[in-house]
Amino acid sequence: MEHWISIADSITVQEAIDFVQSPASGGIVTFTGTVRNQTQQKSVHKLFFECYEPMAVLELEKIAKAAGEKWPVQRMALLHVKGEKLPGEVVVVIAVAAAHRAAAFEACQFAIDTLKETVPIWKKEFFDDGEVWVAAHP
Amino acid sequence: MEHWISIADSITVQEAIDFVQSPASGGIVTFTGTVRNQTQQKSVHKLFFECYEPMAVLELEKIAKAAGEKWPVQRMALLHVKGEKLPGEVVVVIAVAAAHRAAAFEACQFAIDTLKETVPIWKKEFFDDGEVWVAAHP
Amino acid sequence: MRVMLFGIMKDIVAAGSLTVPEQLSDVGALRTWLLQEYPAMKNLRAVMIAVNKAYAADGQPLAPGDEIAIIPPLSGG
Amino acid sequence: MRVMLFGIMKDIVAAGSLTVPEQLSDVGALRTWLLQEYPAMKNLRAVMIAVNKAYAADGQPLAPGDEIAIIPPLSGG
Repeated sequence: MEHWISIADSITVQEAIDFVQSPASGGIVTFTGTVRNQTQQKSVHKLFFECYEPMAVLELEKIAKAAGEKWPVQRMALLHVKGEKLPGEVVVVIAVAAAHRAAAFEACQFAIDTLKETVPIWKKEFFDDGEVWVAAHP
Repeated sequence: MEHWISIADSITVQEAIDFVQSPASGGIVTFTGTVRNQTQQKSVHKLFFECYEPMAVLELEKIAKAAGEKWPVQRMALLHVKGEKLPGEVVVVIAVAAAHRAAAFEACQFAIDTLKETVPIWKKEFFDDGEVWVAAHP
Repeated sequence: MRVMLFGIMKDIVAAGSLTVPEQLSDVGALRTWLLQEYPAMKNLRAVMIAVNKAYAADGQPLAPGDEIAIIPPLSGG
Repeated sequence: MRVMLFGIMKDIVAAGSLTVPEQLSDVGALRTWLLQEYPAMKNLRAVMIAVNKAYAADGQPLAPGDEIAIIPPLSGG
């Protein structure tokens, strides 16, 4: 299973699809996360993503490896941004190509669910009246 | 729930994502089907998609409506090609935007599964030694 | 009555459409008539009939002016 | 020993990294020391500690030269 991992200032769905696509694959599933303009009724002006980059890359590698062992997937791309982002901008993209679509759906959902649990990246939200590290407190 | 349905000579994932994306959505799931270069160990040169277009549009509308009733999705795009396609080319794209990713995954998988069962489109595969309407015979 | 044909049904009938007897009063009667005239249809995995762009059960009556289409096994997506 | 800080841990310590006593022999001892020095950590949902870029259990020994990072609750994706 081939995979591509990238943590960059800016990412696109198209580059992820371009990597995973091949004439041998029957289906590609992608998940794209964007910056929401609201959190709990409060308007979000911007986000800042901090990243422990060398460890984040290793954790993304583990996700790709685990997905490749659990499902017959052909190619995967796992991309995440770092730095400042505005509402509507893309912050994460997972793309999975497989011969059969059920495997692609399951591997893609597994990858984004696991990324949120294990990859050392932190998001700060900026509101009118202050800023907060997301999910830090119970 | 806003949706966009299109049956065209050529479609892209990006146009589907551009339609469903909004600063209010937290996640977008897409399914992209491409032409495989092999079927049962036989090399596929090209495909031809025939479409009963006015009914296909109505059936795609039904899928969007049913998905919108079953899951809290915000926007959906359902695109399918007609005519001749070569290996690697995109033949179908489903894109679903939702506030929460589980709903987007489920609605996207429902849409592609249902499309294959109900939308009047037929695929002919061209091999070295002949051609066949896919899945016509048991 | 004129009937639209698609996919492998065009090959079986060797035409893009077909004129069927006016006295076929419902979808089931049309289906029976088609199977008699074109026995190759029996080898298909399934055949549905659409009336006015919606799948129709065998009991659905056919009226003049209906848009009728024979829907062989689907393979879109 | 130097410890890397991220996210809200930077705010709590008011620094990007921290030097901790050499005699903290394992991850659990480091955790206990941090909670004593920075009680605001007790309000966090969870804090993990990574050694050499991998999550480490409290029993894992710390050795000179280890790359140590405090990992407050994640919010990527």
